[in-house]
Amino acid sequence: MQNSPDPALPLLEVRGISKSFGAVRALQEVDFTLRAGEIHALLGENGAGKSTLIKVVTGVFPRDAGIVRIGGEEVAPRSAKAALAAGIATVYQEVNLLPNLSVAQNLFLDRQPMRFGIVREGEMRRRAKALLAEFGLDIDVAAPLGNYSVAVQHVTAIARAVDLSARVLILDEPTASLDRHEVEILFGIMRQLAKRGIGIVFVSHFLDQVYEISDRITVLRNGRLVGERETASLPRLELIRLMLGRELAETTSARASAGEHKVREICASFENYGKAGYVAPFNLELRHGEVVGLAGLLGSGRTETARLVFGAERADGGKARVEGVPVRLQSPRDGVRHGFGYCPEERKTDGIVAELTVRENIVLALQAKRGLHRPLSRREQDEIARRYVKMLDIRPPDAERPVGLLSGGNQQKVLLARWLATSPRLLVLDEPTRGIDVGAHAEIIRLIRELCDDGLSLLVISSELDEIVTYSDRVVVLRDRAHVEELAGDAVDVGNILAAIAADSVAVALEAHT
Amino acid sequence: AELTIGFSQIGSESGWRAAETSVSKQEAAKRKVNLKIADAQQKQENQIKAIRSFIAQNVDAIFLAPVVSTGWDSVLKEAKEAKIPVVLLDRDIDPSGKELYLTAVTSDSVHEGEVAGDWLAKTVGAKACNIVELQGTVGASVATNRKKGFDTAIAKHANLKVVRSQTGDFTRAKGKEVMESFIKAEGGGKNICAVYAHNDDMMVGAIQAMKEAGLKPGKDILTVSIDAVPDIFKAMVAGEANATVELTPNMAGPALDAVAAFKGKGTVPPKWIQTESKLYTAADDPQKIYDSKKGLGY
Amino acid sequence: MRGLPPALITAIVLVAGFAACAVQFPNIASTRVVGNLLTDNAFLGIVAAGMTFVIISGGIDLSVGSVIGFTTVFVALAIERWGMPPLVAFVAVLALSAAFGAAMGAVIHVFDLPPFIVTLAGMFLARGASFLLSTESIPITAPIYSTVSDFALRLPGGGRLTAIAIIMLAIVIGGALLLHLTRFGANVYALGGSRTTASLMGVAVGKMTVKIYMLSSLLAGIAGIVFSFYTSAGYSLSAVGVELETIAAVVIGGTLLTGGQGSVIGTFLGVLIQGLIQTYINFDGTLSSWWTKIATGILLFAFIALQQGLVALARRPLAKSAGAAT
Amino acid sequence: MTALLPRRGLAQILALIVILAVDRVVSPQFFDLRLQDGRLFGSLIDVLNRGTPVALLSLGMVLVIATRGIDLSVGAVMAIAGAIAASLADTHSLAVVLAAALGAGLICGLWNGFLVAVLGMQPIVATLILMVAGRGIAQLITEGRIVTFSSPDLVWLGNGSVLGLPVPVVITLGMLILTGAVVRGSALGLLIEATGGNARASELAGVGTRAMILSVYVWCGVCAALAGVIAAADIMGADANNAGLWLELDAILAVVIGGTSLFGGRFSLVLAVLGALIIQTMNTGILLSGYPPEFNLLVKAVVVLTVLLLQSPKLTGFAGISARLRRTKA
Ligand SMILES: Nc1ncnc2c1ncn2[C@@H]1O[C@H](COP(=O)(O)OP(=O)(O)OP(=O)(O)O)[C@@H](O)[C@H]1O
Ligand SMILES: Nc1ncnc2c1ncn2[C@@H]1O[C@H](COP(=O)(O)OP(=O)(O)OP(=O)(O)O)[C@@H](O)[C@H]1O
Ligand SMILES: [Mg+2]
Ligand SMILES: [Mg+2]
Repeated sequence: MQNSPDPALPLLEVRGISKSFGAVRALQEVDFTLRAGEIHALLGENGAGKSTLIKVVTGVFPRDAGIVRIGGEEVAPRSAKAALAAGIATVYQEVNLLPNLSVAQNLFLDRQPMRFGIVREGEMRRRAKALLAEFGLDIDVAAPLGNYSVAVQHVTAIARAVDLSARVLILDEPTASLDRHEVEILFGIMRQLAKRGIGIVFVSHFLDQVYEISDRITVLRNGRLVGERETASLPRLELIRLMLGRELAETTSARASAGEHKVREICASFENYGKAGYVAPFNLELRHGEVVGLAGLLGSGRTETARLVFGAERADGGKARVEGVPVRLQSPRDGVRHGFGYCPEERKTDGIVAELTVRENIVLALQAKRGLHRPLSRREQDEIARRYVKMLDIRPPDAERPVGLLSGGNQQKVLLARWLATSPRLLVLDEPTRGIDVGAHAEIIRLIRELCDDGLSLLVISSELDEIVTYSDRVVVLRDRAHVEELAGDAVDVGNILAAIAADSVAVALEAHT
Repeated sequence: AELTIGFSQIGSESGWRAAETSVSKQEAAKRKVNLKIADAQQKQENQIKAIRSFIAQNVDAIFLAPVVSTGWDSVLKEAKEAKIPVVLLDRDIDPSGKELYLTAVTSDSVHEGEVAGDWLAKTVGAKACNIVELQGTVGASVATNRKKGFDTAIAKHANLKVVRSQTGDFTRAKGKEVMESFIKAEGGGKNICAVYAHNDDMMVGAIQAMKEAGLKPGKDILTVSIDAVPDIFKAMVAGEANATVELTPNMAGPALDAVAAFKGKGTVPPKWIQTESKLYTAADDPQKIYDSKKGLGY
Repeated sequence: MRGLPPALITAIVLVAGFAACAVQFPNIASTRVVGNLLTDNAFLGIVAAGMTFVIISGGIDLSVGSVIGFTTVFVALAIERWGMPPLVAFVAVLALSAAFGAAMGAVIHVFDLPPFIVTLAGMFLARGASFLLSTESIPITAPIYSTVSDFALRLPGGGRLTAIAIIMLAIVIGGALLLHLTRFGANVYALGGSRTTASLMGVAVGKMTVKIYMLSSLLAGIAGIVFSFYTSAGYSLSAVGVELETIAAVVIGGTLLTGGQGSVIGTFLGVLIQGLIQTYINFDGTLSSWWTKIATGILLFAFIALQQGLVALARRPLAKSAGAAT
Repeated sequence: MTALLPRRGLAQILALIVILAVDRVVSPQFFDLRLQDGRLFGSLIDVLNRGTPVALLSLGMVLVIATRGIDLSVGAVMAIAGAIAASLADTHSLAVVLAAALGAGLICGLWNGFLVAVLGMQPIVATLILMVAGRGIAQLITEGRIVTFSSPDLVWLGNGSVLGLPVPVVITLGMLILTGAVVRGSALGLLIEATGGNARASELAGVGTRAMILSVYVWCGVCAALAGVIAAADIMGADANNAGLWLELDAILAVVIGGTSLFGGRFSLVLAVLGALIIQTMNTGILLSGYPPEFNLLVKAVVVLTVLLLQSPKLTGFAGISARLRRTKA
């Protein structure tokens, strides 16, 4: 803050913004002020209106009322391009880059280095490489972006926005799919930018990160502004109360008493299961009433393991058994038939059917499982939808809304509901809490435990080691697409996991020394 | 040696066209000529491609049934350079290309329209007569010419008037549909005295439409059309059609003879071998004609 | 697909097909036939180049065949009846067709309507307009026409590289450069990836849409002029159904109809494959009308299936080598 | 049953009314109806009757499009089915004729579905193959001629009447109800919409997307075959070269006018059929108007654009109305 050039003058000033979608009032007279050189966290529950506020400010959505000033001057951008021109660079919540273009093209789209009307491809790649290097990423920038994981895509999106060197940088949940290391790099860069006098808006559901990086906090609830505070003077519990409008029964700290050495029955087991070029053969036992966590760095093969287990990918060797009976898992249908469920990490492309309603999305897997001839009646569908909307607190509680119109976190809950509705025996969750607010986060973890108590077997992938440690009975650590270690009982803690993940790099480092 | 002749046929868009193709094959077989037929699927580009590939194969002569009258100059020049004689079948091309082909075996489609018009004028006499016209495909030269000829013929008779004219795309289905709406638009058909169709197929469809509307084609409403395909004779036998103007499917016969004479003795044929546009009415023993035409591949 | 670019696969398919045809009809392997292939498909190559841009951007343009028809009629009338100098007529008709394309693009963008249907209406409109101009075919006798159609570079072996073939090759090369080397080209791919995302990334989606359809119609106009050179005439029914042939050529050339991927060179190869199918059938010369259609269908299937097979093959070794590494 | 009811069909209904009104202006006797030989007779009946082939095609097409596909071969399939029906009509019973013709349509649909769902070809080229070859097959059956028949049973299918309505109209209505019952009575509709909306996600949710895709092409083939039989029965002959020519475009147009997106997802059977009626109402109007045929295409272009603009969400008037409607429903 002390570095900001002119703290008196707000860089970005938003006054009385309102926005409705049909009957939904997403924003009501929201004010927001961003000073030059500050990092300002924008917080709120899922569906509170954070992304909408951002989109209204950057002209993606037309606003119903209110004004936006940049450097004291009133602006009314009517497209993202106009917002860019006005000095606002944005990373929107869902990765908004083009998977079919190369990484370099994505970074420099519409501002490629040119000579005589021709794009200087070599120069562009060189600059792209340099830019990504700042973020600790060393990849082939000529390859299509779609070849890379969400994390890489997210970093690319951030790098692009940062490189636009605007006066205002808006980051909507940039850290949702990043691991610790990458988050550190990002924060380093954010601090540098802030020093240069750039104002940064930061949205996140990770409160630790918020306290680590932000100078001030603005909280939205149900589309209304509920407070703007200095981060330093806002205790954590107070912040949560502001966001939720109630106290949170904070119970997510201690590990559940999972280690009671009760011998549980095996639900599914995999022996020498693997696929060449995908993930190395592994052994895995999943028991009823038990949570197995998969930990590892980005690209370590966690998603791949999950897909093999569920049947979304065919193994080329090894055996799978369900309740002791050998089975073939050739397709998701097989998985579903055996009572498996799978919440994929990329909810936009692999999860939701945006155009269909919340109700239809929730009943989809159940219906597919029952088959064509036994359609769920509309009454049953309504009933199921109502139950899960209530149970997971999906907002707005309108089962007839197209799911694509829900906020990101609420979409994630719909996906969870889809699989719970099938009463599975094994549920594979790939980053289930990504983009989910504190309240719902606690709720989901509580739910995972409850499900376990009911005998469900869970395989959970999460980049948040604290979280994994909280609910896992066992943790499998992956590295370079192979299962390298399995921790159980008291061995399950963050330190051990980190050690297992890092073992390799330590070894490599040692090798390099000798 | 046996002659090899390449024939660029338009397509098989109608029964008449199919008959022309099969009659051509028969005529070629009769004369022991090796006839290569390339079907252009109604596209000029394909015809040009076909002619080029005939040239590349060095055939002895090329028959061309041009889909449109213009646009043949450069490809026919190539044929001329390669010293391959070209004979036009069924349709003529633009006058500027006269020296590019050996001869044209065609009927005169303007004349066909005139024959049809004259017959109608004669049959109606001095009585006032509202005519509805089923045109061929918009833009097709045959349609334009048959309309032109018919219009010329009836222009001389103030009592004859074309009250409605729509395209039936030369097909039965469209002929029927268009006729249905003509009937609706003209007081249930009471105001219509005659139908003129640019081909028999449309007329066959129109006859069905009239019957379904409770009218008696051939009696309440006169019919005259062109082509003389077998089915129109069937209708004549049933008293449901009055007249048709023949377009013979045997264009290849005279053409083959002309080429043989030219190749053999160097006889240069006349520039235009016109086929007869003969009028058939119920007085011409339609049953017999039907039987004789039935096997020709219509 | 990562290993071999789709255009290369199309090239392999073309060469294999050509070799197979040449085995059966040795005459096919001559510069004459190759020259003919280029000349006869010149107009198709030109429209297909434009269509490639449209399809990569995630759209489709059904109006191109009608625009060709309209252009030939307009040019013929302008030169023969209205006494315009040919070059003036060309400029006029190109301006008209470009404006027509721009209008379609604008309607698509502003009213958020599906391109398939907007350009279908465009197809009716352009064809209808050419009927209004003239339903008869009009021969063009201007001297420039005979000059251009007589011009040809002789190839060794009796083949001819005609003026229109040269125009087509130039446009294909120009199109490829435009698509791969310019900002415009990158934006075309961006639109095909996702319109909303492209717009969020700051691409002026509306302007791009207008420009892309304008380009397509402009090239269709040029194709129309080439067609009028090809036939020395203007005719309202010319190039009926060409839109589907064009789309097939583009897709055979490895462009995804869903947008975002493809190349002009691939399209050019796709056009040649279609020309080769036609040539083969003409050389055979024994096929009846119906067998011609069936054979065209079978060959089309064979080429596409071969291509799909190659694509699958191209993917596999990659997985294997990656597997070997672990 | 949601999508069976024209919940969002206001724009389409309005368009139909406007076009009907225009038809009334160009042809004052447009609404006249009379009974003749036990069947209704008048332009309105013509609209229904002539609209049947496209309406039937659009019933299959709308499902294909809902899965993000397209079927260009329907016109050719019509020709094949018509050719088969016509060549068997005078020697076999109606049941055999129908079985053979519809069976052929089913095989054509299987072929298309195989190419798209199993070989993974892009639908537009996959079906282009049959569009080209299919007409050839039809002509092969008829040997290029128009095969006529006189079997009264088959002729009745084209020209008969039930309760005053032409048989083709009754058949189409029956097919609409049947399709609706199958699609909305089972889970098919939901699964098709899910497949079209996001195939990857649906597959992961356990939906057999391949089976969905295969089945819609099969149904599309059957519908096209039925349309082909009716078209042949109508003119008492099979015209392989012209039957169904370019009707695929009309069918697609009908589906889009019916509000189904070419990018798949939500569909409505009723509105697709309504789209077919809108097209036919326009065509019949053109025929009745007495304008020279050179104008046909221009009129068609203008009408199509107008109807689409009416539906455009960007046109405020309409957005307002439909939004208000939705709100009252909610
Ligand atoms: N395009 C849209 N149409 C209709 N409603 C929308 C649209 N976009 C958002 N909404 C609604 O507006 C509200 C605010 O959503 P928004 O995406 O801004 O939430 P958020 O605070 O970003 O939540 P999250 O943390 O889950 O991302 C939600 O109720 C959502 O359903
Ligand atoms: N840092 C990276 N650099 C290069 N490629 C990467 C990187 N991270 C991931 N990838 C690639 O992205 C693809 C997807 O990664 P994958 O889904 O296997 O990661 P993961 O272990 O599931 O991690 P997460 O679920 O956290 O994303 C893989 O092809 C991988 O090679
Ligand atoms: Mg959000
Ligand atoms: Mg992953």
